Amino acid sequence: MKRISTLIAGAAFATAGLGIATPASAATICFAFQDLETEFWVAGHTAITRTLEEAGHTVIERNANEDANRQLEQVRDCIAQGVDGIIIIPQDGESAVTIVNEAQDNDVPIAVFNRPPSDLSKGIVVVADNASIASQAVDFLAKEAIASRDGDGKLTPMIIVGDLGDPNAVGRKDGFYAALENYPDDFNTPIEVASDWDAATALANLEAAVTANPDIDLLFTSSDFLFPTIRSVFEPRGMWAKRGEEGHVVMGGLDGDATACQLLKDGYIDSTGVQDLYFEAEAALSAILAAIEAGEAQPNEVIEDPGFALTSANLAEREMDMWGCVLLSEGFLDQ
Amino acid sequence: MTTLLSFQDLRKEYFGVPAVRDLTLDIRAGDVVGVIGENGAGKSTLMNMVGGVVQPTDGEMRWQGEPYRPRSPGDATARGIAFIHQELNLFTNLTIAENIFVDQFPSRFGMIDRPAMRQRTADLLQQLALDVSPDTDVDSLAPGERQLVEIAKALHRDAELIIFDEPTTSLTPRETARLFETIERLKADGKTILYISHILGDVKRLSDAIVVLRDGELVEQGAAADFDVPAMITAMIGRALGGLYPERTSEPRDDVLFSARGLTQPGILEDVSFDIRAGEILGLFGLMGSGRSEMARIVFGLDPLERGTLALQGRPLTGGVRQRIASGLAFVTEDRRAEGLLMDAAIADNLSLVAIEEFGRTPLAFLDKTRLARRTGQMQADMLIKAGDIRTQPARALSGGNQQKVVIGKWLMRHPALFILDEPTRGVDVGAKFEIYALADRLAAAGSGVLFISSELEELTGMCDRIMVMNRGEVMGGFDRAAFSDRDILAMAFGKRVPADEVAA
Amino acid sequence: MTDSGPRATVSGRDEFPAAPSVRQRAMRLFLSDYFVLYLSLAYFLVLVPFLPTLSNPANLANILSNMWPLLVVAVGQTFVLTIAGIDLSQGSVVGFTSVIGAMLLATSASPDVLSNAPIWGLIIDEAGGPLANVPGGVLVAIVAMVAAGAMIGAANGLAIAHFRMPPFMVTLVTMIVISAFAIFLTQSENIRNLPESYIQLGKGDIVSVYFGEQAESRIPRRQIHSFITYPMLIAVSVAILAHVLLNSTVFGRQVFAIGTNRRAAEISGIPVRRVIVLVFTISAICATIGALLYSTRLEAGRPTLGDGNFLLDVIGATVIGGTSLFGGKGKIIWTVFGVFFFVLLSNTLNLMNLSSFHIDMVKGAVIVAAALLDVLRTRLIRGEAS
Amino acid sequence: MNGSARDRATAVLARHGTLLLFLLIIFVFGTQVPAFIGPENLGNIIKQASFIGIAAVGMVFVLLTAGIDLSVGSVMYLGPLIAGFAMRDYGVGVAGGLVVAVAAGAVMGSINAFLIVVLKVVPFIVTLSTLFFFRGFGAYLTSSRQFDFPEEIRTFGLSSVLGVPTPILFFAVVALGAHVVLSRTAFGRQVYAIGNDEAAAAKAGIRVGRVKAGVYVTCSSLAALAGFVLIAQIGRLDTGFGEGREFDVIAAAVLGGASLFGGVGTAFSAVIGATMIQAVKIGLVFTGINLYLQPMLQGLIIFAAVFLDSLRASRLEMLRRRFIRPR
Repeated sequence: MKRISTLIAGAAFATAGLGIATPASAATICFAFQDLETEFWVAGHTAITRTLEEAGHTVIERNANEDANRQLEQVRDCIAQGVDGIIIIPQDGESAVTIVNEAQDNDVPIAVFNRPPSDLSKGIVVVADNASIASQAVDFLAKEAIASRDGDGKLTPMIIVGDLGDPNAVGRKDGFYAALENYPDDFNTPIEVASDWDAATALANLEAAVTANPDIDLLFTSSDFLFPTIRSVFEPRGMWAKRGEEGHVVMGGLDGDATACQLLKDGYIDSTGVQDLYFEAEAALSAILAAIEAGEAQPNEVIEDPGFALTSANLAEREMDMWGCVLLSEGFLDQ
Repeated sequence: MTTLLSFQDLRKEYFGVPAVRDLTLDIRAGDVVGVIGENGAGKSTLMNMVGGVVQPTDGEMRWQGEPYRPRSPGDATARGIAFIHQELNLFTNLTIAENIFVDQFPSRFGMIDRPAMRQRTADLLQQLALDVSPDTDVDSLAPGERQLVEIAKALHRDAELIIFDEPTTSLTPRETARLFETIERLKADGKTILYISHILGDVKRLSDAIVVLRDGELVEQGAAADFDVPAMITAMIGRALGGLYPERTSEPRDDVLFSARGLTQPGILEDVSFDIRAGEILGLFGLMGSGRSEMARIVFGLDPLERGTLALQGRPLTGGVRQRIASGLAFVTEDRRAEGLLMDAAIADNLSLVAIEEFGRTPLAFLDKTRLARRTGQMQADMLIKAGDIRTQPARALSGGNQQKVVIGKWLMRHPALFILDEPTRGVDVGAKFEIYALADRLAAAGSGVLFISSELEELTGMCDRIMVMNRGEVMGGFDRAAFSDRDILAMAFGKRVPADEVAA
Repeated sequence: MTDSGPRATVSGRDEFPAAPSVRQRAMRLFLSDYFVLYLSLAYFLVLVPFLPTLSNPANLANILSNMWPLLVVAVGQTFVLTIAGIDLSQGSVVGFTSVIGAMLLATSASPDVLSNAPIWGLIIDEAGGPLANVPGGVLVAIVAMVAAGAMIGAANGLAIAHFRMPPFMVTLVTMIVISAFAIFLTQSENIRNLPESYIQLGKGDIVSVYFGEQAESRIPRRQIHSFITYPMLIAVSVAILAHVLLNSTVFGRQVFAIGTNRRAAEISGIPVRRVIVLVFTISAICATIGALLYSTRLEAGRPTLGDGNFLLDVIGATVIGGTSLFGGKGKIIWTVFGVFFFVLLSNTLNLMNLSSFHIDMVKGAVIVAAALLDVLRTRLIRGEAS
Repeated sequence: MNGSARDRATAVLARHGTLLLFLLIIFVFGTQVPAFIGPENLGNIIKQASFIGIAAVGMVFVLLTAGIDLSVGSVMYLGPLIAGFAMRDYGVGVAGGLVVAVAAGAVMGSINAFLIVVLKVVPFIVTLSTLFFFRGFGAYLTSSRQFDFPEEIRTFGLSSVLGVPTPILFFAVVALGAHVVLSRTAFGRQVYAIGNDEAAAAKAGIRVGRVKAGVYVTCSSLAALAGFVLIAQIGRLDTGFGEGREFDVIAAAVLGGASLFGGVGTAFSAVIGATMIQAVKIGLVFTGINLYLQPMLQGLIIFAAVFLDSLRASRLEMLRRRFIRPR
């Protein structure tokens, strides 16, 4: 069993090593992440740990299991252990601020990866804005849907919402609404479907929603991991079709995972919002290692990741910027 | 006749303390053997060894001449020994048929063969003259009927030896009579019976032979004809007891302490009226289902009352249980384990339960632990409760008699004016029974009223100043001490009416 | 129900008499009320050689500080379990009341984040909550939180006591409804910018210890270790109060009586319904105080505080301590040890640098091992008693 | 008495309260959105209820013995996962995968049973720790990544037999099978006996340990089956799959009438409970009520059902009371 897990990690990231300069001395880095339940976080987690280990640093991992309090406790444990630096993927922006303060009070440099703290002035912060990325992806979907409309009735959009307890889910939902607001005359009030970030719940609710509203024109899922679920509901109803084929529903998501990349290539979906995972990881690592090298205890820096939407239109040129496509090209879905 | 079961130097110790000491005894096939003794004399331990519930420390048992070493109740069952426990071993959520077959269902293709099971059960029930369907849930059976189901279970297993442990404690006189008929019939069929009971009259009547145990030893055995009740008691307690009942030490006073007028609850009570005077012990007799316990529960405020009034010491009695306790009521219920005691809590905690609020000191009702310890200790001494450290020993560890004394003691802590005692001597041995009777007398002498509910007519005639009889939720009449007659009282309990004025007066 | 255990063991530990053999003394240790504490200490001592950081002052301070909020909540659960109930709604009360406190106290709020929320404009706006910068506002907010928590607990208790609804289902429904309501109030967002005086309650030190060189002019923060903190003070007070309440008051006796035999307690005139309502109210108030500590250390009101496995931690710690799920058996001191054990367990699992994939497995195994020891112990106690 | 008609009406209401509430819910949603009571949607409700329902049938076995199983959510994850490895790495096919999933569930159930029956640790603690252990083991096997099943599993999951979707078929077979086992076999009746009085069951010669072990094995096997049947519809297993589902499963069983204190409940309790909860959830989706309000409404409806049930219980107690004279 051990063999299996190593193989997976090895295959996925053999070429994904990031070009990070090795500091003079090996450092101990605490890597505290909120969870590993989606491909994106697993990919990010592996990119960071492997890069650090290959560069000869010691990595201490902490998984908070989506519990902000536990993450705070874990970071404190790390500080007590005397680590040289901390990288966190926080549960949310608010707890991130508290944790950054905790680290800086104790003179340990800290970088926040991917999810922005509410207060950007402290710590090394790599920012990706869920709302703006979602809005980029949905904007493309809206244009596609309008372009392929027959007749002039309003279009019916549907969104699969994540766990309402997760601010990221709300950010993505806000981005969706923000994008549709630009086309007030073309869309009906969106139909919201709860998923609680759970495939079984999404399956039940989406099936019910589609039964209640058979004529939807646009679907946005707040996370790419739900595409297989969507397919299960759409396929029997003849709604799972490629672009240009009869029954195609304009569809997109957010995350940019390998499945989404494959579906985009095959033409089943039209866009996905992507955070530039490798850029973010590389930037965060370089910054924190530089700070450790320089003996800086409270490095503050904001690194912005604008993210982008990978769409059927820009697939060819930007494919390899999306982490999911990189995974896909390494045979991620073939095992 | 041949020996069915024999014990040779049988011994059982619990943590080094012997419960049965080197007992040697033969049980002849076809006999009804009465086993008597006080609680703790070793009856239960002996029977548990026979039934495979516990294993002997030393010595030997032989069954039909073969060495017999049951490791589990199943072993005993397999040999043809059936054990009918005092607390029936029935599953109330299953049917009669399922209860009888619960450890070995007849099966066909992996499914229970219901028709076969039903047929067999119907036959057994017919033998026992129990006229209910095999598919009846045990939940809806009366205690006497449940007992018959246990016996049906024994018959089904074709048991050679049937052990009855206190079988009549929850039976009505009629059900008891039916049980005795059944036992006679079993005997006629050649079954051997071990009959354990505190009701010595029954033991004498039923048995061919009687075995008396005391402190784990066999102290006497012989033909039943050679024993009379006083002799049995003497053998059991090792000394002669003055009598079964203490002398009453006081007369009822004239003032009415408690009065009930026109108590009516549809389906339960109809126009029940009676008085209890200060210092009086009023007996309440009735068959199971006559409404005696139901009335007690209504008086205590546990069950609703549609019409009628209650007054204690001239003040109307209303409200819930708490209010009635505050007014001076006390209720010793018939179900000591489920309703009377916190079995797993310490004796002291049980004793202080009713009066606990009196031990609170302001502001936050902090317990006055010193006073609490003193009062509970005092109560233990007053009530002659035989126990170790009452602050740690759980009520569960006490004998039935001592448990009942704890229940009465907890009420005494609040000095109630009227005691309702519902079957207070059920499952209590002879010595403790006497103490409970004496206690009732003491309460009366101190001016309290006592409503003494019992299905043992003998103890009512022995203790009460007056006996009131109920039938089907109505008061049928009453008798003054001078007019007590077993025959008349029983006749009334079966429904023969007597002018009501004799009671309410 | 009577406090009996400690006496024998404590004295037995200090003496070095010829009389009791090693085996007997080990046995006494094993059987004492303090068993879970000994177990935790043994676990600690065994691991120290392998995890040197475990005994660092900083780490010890962490273990303690992680203990306090969980302890407060578990104390409430102890009351409920003792009456043979269960309270699944504690986690949702933590989330909900943390929002209540934060929306009253926040000194400012961003419309970008909260303008969609139903409380926006009604209770909170750019200038913060109604109690922001009001003298004594923190106290008022805490009173409001406790009142809100108490109301939820009382509602649980009323449904359970008066309608005889099963506690499991009632509190499960409360959990669903209250946590949804909290999320609804802020529309999933967290409320930040809490006043410093409030945050002090969750983070503030009263006494700190410095282990470094004396001469240094600027003491690095990482060498100052919290020793006595506000959360400690709050949690210990709650625990002591609860201990007194359960052990030394009429109410405590009534709680045990109901847990042992509700029917008998009713017939003996114990105000059963009132006690049940009070017990669930206490449980919710403890959850509220837990909310105070959790939300101030995270410096935010969070509707999702207390989600997920939090509840399992609370009940698990209480039961490992020795309180029975079947009622009639519970002690605050047991819960203190149970919580200590759970927190120590998480801490050591963190320090072992296990891959996150292994942590859950080890955690499961250790819980079972502890429970096994307890089974063995109970069997021995029964054996000795009867 | 003139109140007897009213009495009878309240008796009917009390006795069938949960069912009536269920019908009322369907009616109310139906009037809001007629499509809700269309055959397609009613079928969907049962299909989607099958996931929690199958597991809840297993939970009924455990609850009947007055036990509890908190590990079902993790078993739902680990069972199908092991089946997935078997299918992908050893090519066992869908039917084989199904067998492996159930067998894996049985093994997990045996672990629970061993700890509960042999080592005598209370079920709550045992299953709490295996909840962590099983999920941790799954995360270890996958390095916390999602697991994609071979494509053929979806063909199976989305198939139907004679127009009946496979999940419904499994649900029906499991419920009927459990009903037969519980009501027609020695094992089933002994389960009830143990829940009624475990000590008496031991005295009566029932092999209590064996029956209890059977109960936990059944529960875990069905939980694994439930997971497999659901995953078969999606084709992908995420690491968080099944998390927190233990509460849904227990709630479904209890809502349908099973008691947490043992001895009461039937296989159909689980069916009714699970279907009712699912009907409410889907009804809320149909009416398009604000997502934030949905869980609150859901909770309130469940509360109403539990409330009615407690009324029913006290009413039944009144009816059970032996009347000793004509009313």
